[in-house]
Amino acid sequence: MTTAKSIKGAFEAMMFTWGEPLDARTAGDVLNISEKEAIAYLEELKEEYEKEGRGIRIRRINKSFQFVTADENALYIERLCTPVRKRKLSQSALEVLAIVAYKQPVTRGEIEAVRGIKCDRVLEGLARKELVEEKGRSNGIGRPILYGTTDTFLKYFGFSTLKELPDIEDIESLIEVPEEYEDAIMANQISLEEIGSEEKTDGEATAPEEVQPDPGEEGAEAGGDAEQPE
Amino acid sequence: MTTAKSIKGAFEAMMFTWGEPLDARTAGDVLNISEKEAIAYLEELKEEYEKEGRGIRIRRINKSFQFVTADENALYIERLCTPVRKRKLSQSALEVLAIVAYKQPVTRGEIEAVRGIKCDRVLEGLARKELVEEKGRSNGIGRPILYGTTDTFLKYFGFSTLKELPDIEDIESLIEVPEEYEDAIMANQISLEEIGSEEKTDGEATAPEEVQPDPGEEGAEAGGDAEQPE
Amino acid sequence: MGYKVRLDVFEGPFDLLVYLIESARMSIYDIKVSEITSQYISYLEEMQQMNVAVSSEFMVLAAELIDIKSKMLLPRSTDPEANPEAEDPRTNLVARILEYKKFKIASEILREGEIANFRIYEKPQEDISEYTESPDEYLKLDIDQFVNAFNLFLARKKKIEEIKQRYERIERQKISAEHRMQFIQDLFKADPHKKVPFSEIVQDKTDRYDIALSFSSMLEMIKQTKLTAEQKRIYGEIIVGATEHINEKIVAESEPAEGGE
Repeated sequence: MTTAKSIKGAFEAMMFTWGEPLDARTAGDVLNISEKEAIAYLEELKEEYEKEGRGIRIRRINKSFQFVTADENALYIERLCTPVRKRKLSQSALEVLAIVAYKQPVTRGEIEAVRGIKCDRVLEGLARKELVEEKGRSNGIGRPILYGTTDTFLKYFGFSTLKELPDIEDIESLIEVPEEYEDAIMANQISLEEIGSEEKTDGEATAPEEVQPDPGEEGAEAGGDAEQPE
Repeated sequence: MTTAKSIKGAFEAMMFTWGEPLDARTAGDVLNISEKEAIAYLEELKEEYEKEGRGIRIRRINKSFQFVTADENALYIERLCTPVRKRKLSQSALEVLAIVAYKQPVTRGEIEAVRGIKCDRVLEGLARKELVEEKGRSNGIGRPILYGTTDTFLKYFGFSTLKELPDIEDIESLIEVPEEYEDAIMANQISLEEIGSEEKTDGEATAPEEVQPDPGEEGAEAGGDAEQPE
Repeated sequence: MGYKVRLDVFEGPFDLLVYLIESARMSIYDIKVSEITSQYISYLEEMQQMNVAVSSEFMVLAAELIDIKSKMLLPRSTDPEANPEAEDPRTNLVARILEYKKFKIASEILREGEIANFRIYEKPQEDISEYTESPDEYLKLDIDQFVNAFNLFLARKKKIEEIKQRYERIERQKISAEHRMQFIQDLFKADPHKKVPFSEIVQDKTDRYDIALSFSSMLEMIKQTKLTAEQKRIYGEIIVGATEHINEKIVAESEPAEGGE
């Protein structure tokens, strides 16, 4: 057990058996190699599977690695075994999550200031789903809890690290265009509005708390009853 | 979805999520190909995994196929999955281990002479944990077993040889408790005036086990230490 | 405009406001406050008529809009003193709307990721019960612990040695106390009336054993009424004197000496 091939083979077997994301340090310990070395081997493996276009791939979440199916095979898997229906997060949950993701560590008060509405129950729900967690306490008055996102959050949205979140400054510049481009903004807003209103009338109008999946969207035929398996 | 690559990819993903042996006919149905074709593709896949020496392989059972881990990785999977329960050695086990470590090869009788207490069961436990082992027999009466430490013992401390243990000379000289050491303590602790202090003698007479009364002090009481709690 | 949308689909007052602004094809940077305020309020009223609970946050924003609307009616720029920070009464509102929109867009990006990720499947963990049922007993041992344990043992061993030595010394003392008493007796031979500080009785002041031996010998002689001793203050020097019995024969140890003093 010293060749790169046999180390990678051991990691494949371990990831396969483990099912859940396998921590590189834990995996490395088994083979008496450092976390850093383990990550290097696992990254190599990940690339191999991608390059060979295999039906299964390796997903990285921070320093953990997991075998998953390639997304192009979703249809066949669904045909084969009607997997557990996935339920989308509600719009309010997503908004709170977006604020937590970009502003973390952030207090509930700060989130509520952005949204103009209370969000204690939404935060509770996100914490229960392990998408957010307490990251400590602010030094402000009352020492409010600071929230941040979890590894489950990364996994849920398909990010390997928080660095993969789309740059929020781009979003900002997209909105804050100087006066002379106002017409362009307006045009942009019209299209946004159209998408938004369609979504609202079709999808969200009937879903009070948890949002019903939009028809026609992948994995959404599912409907909204089954709990998201996590 | 017509290339061999994509069909094989679909089969990989299906086998992966299915878990149980996947029937070639069922798999073929999903892709609208015959059982025979499905078997051919699955066999090809199976060979690929073997040829590439992957850590996971495909096992065929009649006309069903299943992902399994490669035999050579059994040990790593066992290491990964076996939960670790950390245990500590008891004080007596540590003592016996220390005596064995520094005085080896040593008989049980010699250990007991140093500790003034029986240690057959402690030795047994250490042997079971592979920290000490029999190193032969003494030439003494009854030819008692000689004990020594094992490689496992060294491994625990990350030593390559016994020489790396903290200096044995210091420790051995301490066992003898030289008189001058004792006198130095006494000189520090007593002053002429204290002798006359009744309080002092009273205090020491009831001193707990840890604080041993000094011999000189005791002598002052002229045999009064008969009831001294020990 | 027909708002055939229920209030509860809006994620909050900003969500509704943004919806109204965009529906009216208005620029966020130039909100027609009067128009949007009346739309916003009539929307809330409509909801109340339909017996939909309107949360207080929606009302707070309504009040803010009315406030801005009224400020808009005042001649601006002519009176910068009144509100020097935000010359345009809408400035703060616009900033908040933009901040909200930013995260609204971010949430849409997250939604895309969520949906894309629904296409990826995991597998459950293999059955590893055969391993989990027999946990490895890993010994937690480090060299410091080992050495500490050994030192503890050594300390105890030393204690035992001390006890042994003490008993040996008590034995020795029984012999030498006689000599020490003889020595004290000799001190008073020339002058039985002199006073001797205890420290003079001690021959080797650095030896604690000698100090203790002298002390016990003195006590013994007091007991045998050969000596008197007085101490003026606690911890003070003990002054020893002789009695008329000083020259009587030395007895190694008087019988009822068991309990010490």
